[in-house]
Amino acid sequence: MENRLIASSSPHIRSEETTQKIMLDVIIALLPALVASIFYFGFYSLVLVVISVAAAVATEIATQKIMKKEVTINDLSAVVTGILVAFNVPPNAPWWIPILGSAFAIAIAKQIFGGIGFNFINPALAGRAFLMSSWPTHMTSGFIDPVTDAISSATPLAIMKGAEGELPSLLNMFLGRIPGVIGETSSILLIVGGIYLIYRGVIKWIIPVVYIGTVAILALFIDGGGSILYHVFGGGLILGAFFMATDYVTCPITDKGKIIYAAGAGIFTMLIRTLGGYPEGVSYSILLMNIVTPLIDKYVTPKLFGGAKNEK
Amino acid sequence: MYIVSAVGVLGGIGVVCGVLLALASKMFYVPVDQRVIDVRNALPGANCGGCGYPGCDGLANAIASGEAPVNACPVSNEEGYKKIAEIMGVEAQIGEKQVAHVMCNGCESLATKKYEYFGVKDCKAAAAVAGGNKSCERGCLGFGNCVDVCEFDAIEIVDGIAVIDKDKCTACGKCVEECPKGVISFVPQKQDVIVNCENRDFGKAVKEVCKVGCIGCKICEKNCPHDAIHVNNNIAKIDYDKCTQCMICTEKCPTKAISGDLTKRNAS
Amino acid sequence: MDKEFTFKGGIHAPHFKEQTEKMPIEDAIEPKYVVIPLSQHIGAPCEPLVAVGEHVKVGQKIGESKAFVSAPVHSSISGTVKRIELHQTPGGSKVKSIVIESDGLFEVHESVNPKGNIEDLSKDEILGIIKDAGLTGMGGAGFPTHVKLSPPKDKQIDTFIVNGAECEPYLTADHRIMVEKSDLVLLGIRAVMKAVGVKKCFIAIEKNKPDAIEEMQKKVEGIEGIEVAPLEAKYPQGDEKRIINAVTGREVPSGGLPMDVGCIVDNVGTVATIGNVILTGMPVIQRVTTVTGSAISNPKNLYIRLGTLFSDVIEQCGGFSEEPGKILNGGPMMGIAQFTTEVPVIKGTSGILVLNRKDANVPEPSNCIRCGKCVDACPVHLQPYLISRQAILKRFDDAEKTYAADCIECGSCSFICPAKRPLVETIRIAKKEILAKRKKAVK
Amino acid sequence: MKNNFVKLGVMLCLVSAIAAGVLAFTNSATKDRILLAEELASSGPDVAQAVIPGAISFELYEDQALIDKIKSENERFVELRVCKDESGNILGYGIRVFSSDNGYGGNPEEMFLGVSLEGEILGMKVVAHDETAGLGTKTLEPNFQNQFIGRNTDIEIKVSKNNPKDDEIQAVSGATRSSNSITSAVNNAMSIFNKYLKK
Amino acid sequence: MNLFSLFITASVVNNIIFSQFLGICPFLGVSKKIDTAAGMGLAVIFVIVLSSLITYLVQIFILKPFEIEYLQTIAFILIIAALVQFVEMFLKKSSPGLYKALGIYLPLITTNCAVLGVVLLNIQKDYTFIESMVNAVATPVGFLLAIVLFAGVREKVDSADVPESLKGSPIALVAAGLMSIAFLGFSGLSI
Amino acid sequence: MDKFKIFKNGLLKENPIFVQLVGMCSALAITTSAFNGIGMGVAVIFVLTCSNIVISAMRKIIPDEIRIPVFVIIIATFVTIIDMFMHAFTFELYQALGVFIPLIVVNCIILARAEAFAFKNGIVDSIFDGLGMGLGYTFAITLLSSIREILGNGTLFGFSVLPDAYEPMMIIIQPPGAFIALGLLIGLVNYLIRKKEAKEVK
Ligand SMILES: Cc1cc2nc3c(=O)[nH]c(=O)nc-3n(C[C@H](O)[C@H](O)[C@H](O)COP(=O)(O)O)c2cc1C
Ligand SMILES: Cc1cc2nc3c(=O)[nH]c(=O)nc-3n(C[C@H](O)[C@H](O)[C@H](O)COP(=O)(O)O)c2cc1C
Ligand SMILES: Cc1cc2nc3c(=O)[nH]c(=O)nc-3n(C[C@H](O)[C@H](O)[C@H](O)COP(=O)(O)O)c2cc1C
Ligand SMILES: Cc1cc2nc3c(=O)[nH]c(=O)nc-3n(C[C@H](O)[C@H](O)[C@H](O)CO)c2cc1C
Ligand code: SF4
Ligand code: SF4
Ligand code: SF4
Ligand code: SF4
Ligand code: FES
Repeated sequence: MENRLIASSSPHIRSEETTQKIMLDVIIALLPALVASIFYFGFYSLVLVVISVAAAVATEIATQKIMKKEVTINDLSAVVTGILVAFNVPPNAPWWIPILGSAFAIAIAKQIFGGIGFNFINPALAGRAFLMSSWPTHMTSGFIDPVTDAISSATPLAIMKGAEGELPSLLNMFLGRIPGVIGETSSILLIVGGIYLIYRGVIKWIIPVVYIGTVAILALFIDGGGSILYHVFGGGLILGAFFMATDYVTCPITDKGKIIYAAGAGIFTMLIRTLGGYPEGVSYSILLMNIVTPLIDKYVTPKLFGGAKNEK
Repeated sequence: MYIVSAVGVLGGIGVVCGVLLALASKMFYVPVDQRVIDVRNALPGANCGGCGYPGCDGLANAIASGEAPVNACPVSNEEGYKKIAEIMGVEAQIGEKQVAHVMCNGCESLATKKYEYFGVKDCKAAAAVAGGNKSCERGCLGFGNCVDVCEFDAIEIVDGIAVIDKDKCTACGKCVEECPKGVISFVPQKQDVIVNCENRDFGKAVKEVCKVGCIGCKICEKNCPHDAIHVNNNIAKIDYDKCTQCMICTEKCPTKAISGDLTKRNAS
Repeated sequence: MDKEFTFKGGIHAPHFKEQTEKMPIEDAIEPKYVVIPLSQHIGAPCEPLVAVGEHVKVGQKIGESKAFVSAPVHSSISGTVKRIELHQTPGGSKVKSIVIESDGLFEVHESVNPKGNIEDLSKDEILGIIKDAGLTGMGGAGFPTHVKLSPPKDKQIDTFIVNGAECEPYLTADHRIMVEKSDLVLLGIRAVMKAVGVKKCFIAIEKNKPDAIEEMQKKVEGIEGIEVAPLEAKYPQGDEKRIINAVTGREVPSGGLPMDVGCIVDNVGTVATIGNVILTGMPVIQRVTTVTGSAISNPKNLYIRLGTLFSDVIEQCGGFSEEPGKILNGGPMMGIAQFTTEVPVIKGTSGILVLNRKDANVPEPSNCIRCGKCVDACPVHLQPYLISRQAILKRFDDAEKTYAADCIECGSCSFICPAKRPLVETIRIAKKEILAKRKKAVK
Repeated sequence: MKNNFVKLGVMLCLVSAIAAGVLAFTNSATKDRILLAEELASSGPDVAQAVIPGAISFELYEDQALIDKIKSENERFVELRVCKDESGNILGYGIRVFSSDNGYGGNPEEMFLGVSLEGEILGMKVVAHDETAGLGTKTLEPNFQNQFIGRNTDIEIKVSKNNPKDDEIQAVSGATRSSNSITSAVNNAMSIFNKYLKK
Repeated sequence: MNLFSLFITASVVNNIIFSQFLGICPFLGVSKKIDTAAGMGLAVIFVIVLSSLITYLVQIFILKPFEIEYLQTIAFILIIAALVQFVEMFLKKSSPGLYKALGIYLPLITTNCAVLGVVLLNIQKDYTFIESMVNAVATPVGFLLAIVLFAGVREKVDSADVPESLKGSPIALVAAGLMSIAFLGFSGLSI
Repeated sequence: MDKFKIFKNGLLKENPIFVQLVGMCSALAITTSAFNGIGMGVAVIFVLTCSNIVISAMRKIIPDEIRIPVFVIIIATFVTIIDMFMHAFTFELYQALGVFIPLIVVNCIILARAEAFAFKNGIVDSIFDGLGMGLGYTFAITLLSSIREILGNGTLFGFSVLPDAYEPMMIIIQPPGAFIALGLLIGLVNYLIRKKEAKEVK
């Protein structure tokens, strides 16, 4: 027999779904929001996104080469990270900011832990937190107010926290004509992207709904509801809830775990926003819940079919 | 005055602590395994927790109960390890040093395969698919499970066959236990002449699957001057006590199934 | 038919059944010689009852064991015993087998007689007939049927479920049996109900076989206690614990058996064969097998004499249409890959699947992205990604704590994984180690 | 065994005593230097120079009654010093206060504000703070602090993030909290000056 | 400062591990498993509370009156060491269960800076008795929180494909670093 | 030669920070500037060497049962001495190092050396051991603090070393930076050691 038969253990067929297709869906879902940012903040936003992606991919190649591993940029996860890092910087940030953020995200938060799937913390958010602590001035100023086209440092949430400025109108909030980081501007388009992901089965509805719901309920308690819309649409909540808290790698596996995780993130978000040192708490609260995730995964497990065995 | 009060107070605290502890050690005395105490004393006592156990006592307990290896303490040194090993009696090795050896020579080019294996690169997983992809029933599959379990880095896969470094092997037996094909056996460390085959099929069947398998032709048996090699069940086995490593069998074997470095042969 | 039974978990795999689902069962050509393994079941292997050179007839018992958990084997042709030797079987190992050369006459053995009416047979007689006929489960593991039908006294059985799910992609043998041999199925059901003394029977069929549902419904119309239960078409709906759960809502406890919740499950093929044995007296010497796949020229549902070599069967189906990549005994989810076509059809061969090289390819795995799809898919509600990782790291104690031993090796997890992780493949290793360890502990 | 007790106790006592003795000796040798160092760090000439340029001496205010009065009425007040130049001329006061707004680290900052006898701010020196290095600490740099110099104690100072008005100073961007904290301390010191020291 | 706010500050905002760097050795050492980490955390709470109590009294009633505060370090460490050893022996005898759960960690705690650090800081920061007790509870609670979370993360990281050179402590340190980035979210929190 | 080996041991092969991973708190906490690193290092060398000497000298007369308390007292004495001297003469450094000076008492390196070395060896060897280990510690934390100071502040020992355009990466002198920088540094050291070993084998 010249050509031997192939043998392997079962199963012998696999689904069509691949990591690459999933990541591609995420990228597609992020595009509408990107278009909105370009529209509101100008072409430079696109430049930032592109160099951020380039930096993420380059870092992935470099680290994998150095560690003598197979290069896996084809799975597109680095592209997602790159986009999300850029989405987390102000539209007028210096060009090197997203580059360093992406490099940190990929090299330190992801690759040295073994690459995709092994990181315990959301790379893009780790990248943002890294930037935030390293160059806070660049990260807390350089916003653009799409209404006036002026550089400002007052996002709606910062204004609620006492910064000078006038809260944008609700219409503008919905349209996304508000100052903020690149990716968070258009809540509507982010939700459209999120629904696309849910429709495609990439993410489940649980995390976004519970997360946003928790924030809304807490906002209701805090001031009777006047600020709900600002809390929900005025910052990074929608971006975080649909695209960052849902990162498979760093959120709990089970549905029950996801509920705990999302509710926790909601509570931390409001804690930081109302009592903490930052006007915005989404990124830190997701990071905080990321580090709780291993515990959740360990203790919140699916109930075994047929119940647990009595172990002796 | 100044110095007096200092000396007094600290001395006082010292006395109180000393007496309290002495009393406590008597009142709350609990007998402990002598080995734990010995091991504890052989540890550096930094209580740094670097070993992952709760302090030196924790590690001493773990070592004494065999849970932790004797060299688990990152602060201690070779000398310390030896001492603990002595306490634990690990070194108790009698007789000639044995090492593990892979009884298979059927590397990529010499042994045939029955199918293309697509799947987990793991000997046990492969062996579960119709006994593995080697045509030979007893051949080394070369996915290196033994390499993974060897804590002493003694095994390497060379051209699809596991090869054990005699000098590094400590005869812990982990690989022997792991190998799903049962091709690893113990041989004396100094033994050079070994029949590297475990296939018990008839000669023709062996020839079909491997160029260097033992075909049970008995040529070695007939030529051995020391009555040290015998064919039973279609496979030649060497009696290592009788073998003088004259390597006549090595020379005579038609399929070169018997190893032996002729430059090191024992001419006598 | 609007009601739909189902369970939590599972996957919606493509069915691939179009090739054969409309093809009536055909008799296979008569083989020139057959290879009959002495162990085609779970339990003690048989001892040969015949010697080399002896002449045997169709239906003659040629191997038997004294053990209770065992099933005899019969000759499927008439002819001469040529050899008794180790022969490769579809199960993956070499098994002692009887090789018989056909004399082309197909003389039926004297012992083969119709067994009469069910009403006239006692419980024990029915069980005896089933045992003598060598019945073993034709849907899965090949467990001797008479053992299953004789539960210990303390287990009250109240429900009998006929497993017509046939959730494996590609396979249509059970489907065709239900459409074409519904009478035999009904006869078998009545025999089993009487033998076990149950009053309730469900014929559980996946909804992707509407004609089978219709046919069976027509047959049981008006018969008290027998009902058709349409199932959601989803894999592994046919697994007995899942089918019990879907139909009755009961959960077989972890490590338990169907009888622990008062159920017995039998494959339709098994049941139809029981019917056939009662009706004609012919023991298990033939079975319906689906021969299909991307590299088979003419896919068919064949009624094959046991012991016929795969190569003969494939030849009858027009041979390979292109270079074969993989040949499976069974379906693509649970089937066992063969490295040669020189293996016999046995009682458990529900399908012969020949995939071309493209379909046979196993994609390269990448890192688990923790998407959780395997957890959602696992019908046992395990966490395959975790157990697999523990298995790879050889942390078998941890794997035991995460219930690796409960895995039914259905393969849903590996199928669904977007990272193409070899999940069951590795979990299987852990399972083996754990079972070996438990065995050791018992000793 | 009993013997052992005594032996161990005595041994431990002895070692402790020796240690105590050694330390007592060292302490007596370094005590004064330590006090001096502390003094220099909190109110040495360097500090005086920073609080009011040109000052070289920095003495505690003599009127203990007034000090006690301020202390009892204002809990953020710490101490009051008089700054003199080489020739002994009084240049102004150094008022040491806590801030009323906490800094970024969650604690109040502590500082000297230098005010001339006429009520003009001459300088300042933060002596204790908890701010982030490189960010909050920018408020300790002249760039920020010079904004206060020359202002009069009459007008309370406010903080603005951009485009400060006359009564406002520009916050360090990204460190508004620290800026606020320092400003509140300055305001505290000014109010003390206005209330008790202004002629 | 109100006590609740002190508690939050001492436990999470100025977390003993992630921002004060005390007790890093046991944090790195005893965090391979969640259970052991929790045991260690509880033992640390116990020891710190007890030592804070005693050292506070010693400071107020002995060292201060005699004006020998410079003997603080040496006196405190002696007391802590003796106390821990005493408690260990006591537990071993009187409550083997508790000893198994907590006692085995005790010797490890003597030589870690968390205990001495907290008692010294209590004195240095001029806390009142109540404040120092709150601090003495809150700080090790922060330790417990940190070490248990860290153990969870480590169990995950331990099964990851980490490059050979980074395996073990290096990757644990980086992981701790990323966790402390997340904890920065609490900075500036004022309740 | 032998003495030199003992000395060298602490510098590299058994470096307390890189290899033994003891005394991590100070290594993380005070390494925000190179100057702190050196200062802390000197303090540790002093304590380590002195306590090694005394313990080694007294090893014959210290009863086994109370050796730990005695070690602790001896160590604490030297720590308090250096504490007082630093307080008196290097006030700024004293403030920067803060509570970590008294905490040298509980730095595992010192007790570990007392137990593992000084209690079992002669005075001269103990001196070398103390110096070696102390220098190893100093080397490690100075390296770490230099890296942190350069990246996080753009300076080294207070002197500007990077161009003005460089905007300091402040996280590196904050707590996360300490963990990450030390982790990567140890990883690098591991890598170099492994590479060297691999070479030696060949
Ligand atoms: C994953 C899985 C899928 C199965 N699918 C089927 C099936 O589709 N049809 C079937 O009859 N048996 C199926 N079985 C086997 C059944 O669990 C059970 O063994 C069988 O129905 C019992 O009948 P038997 O003893 O007559 O074979 C499956 C088993 C497993 C583990
Ligand atoms: C070791 C073993 C023992 C079994 N014992 C019984 C039994 O006592 N009673 C019974 O009804 N079925 C018994 N079974 C049959 C199982 O219930 C089941 O039908 C069989 O394993 C085939 O299931 P599958 O095809 O789903 O894998 C046993 C099976 C095995 C493997
Ligand atoms: C790591 C870090 C440290 C910070 N340190 C300080 C600080 O010391 N002082 C301060 O006022 N703000 C500090 N901030 C900034 C505030 O949290 C926040 O950005 C500020 O209150 C709002 O920005 P603004 O100053 O432009 O209004 C810090 C931020 C980060 C990320
Ligand atoms: C639904 C979804 C959300 C994702 N969110 C993130 C994210 O927030 N940050 C990120 O770095 N990568 C994200 N990724 C990409 C990828 O999963 C991530 O880089 C992994 O953490 C790398 O191991 C996301 C991927 C998916 C499928
Ligand atoms: S010797 Fe055994 S375990 Fe090792 S590679 Fe060969 S088959 Fe695998
Ligand atoms: S596993 Fe043990 S017996 Fe096998 S080669 Fe390694 S050291 Fe030798
Ligand atoms: S389906 Fe695959 S990628 Fe998803 S969690 Fe399971 S193993 Fe991981
Ligand atoms: S193979 Fe096992 S683990 Fe995977 S889905 Fe099936 S039962 Fe679950
Ligand atoms: S140095 Fe702090 S615990 Fe070891």
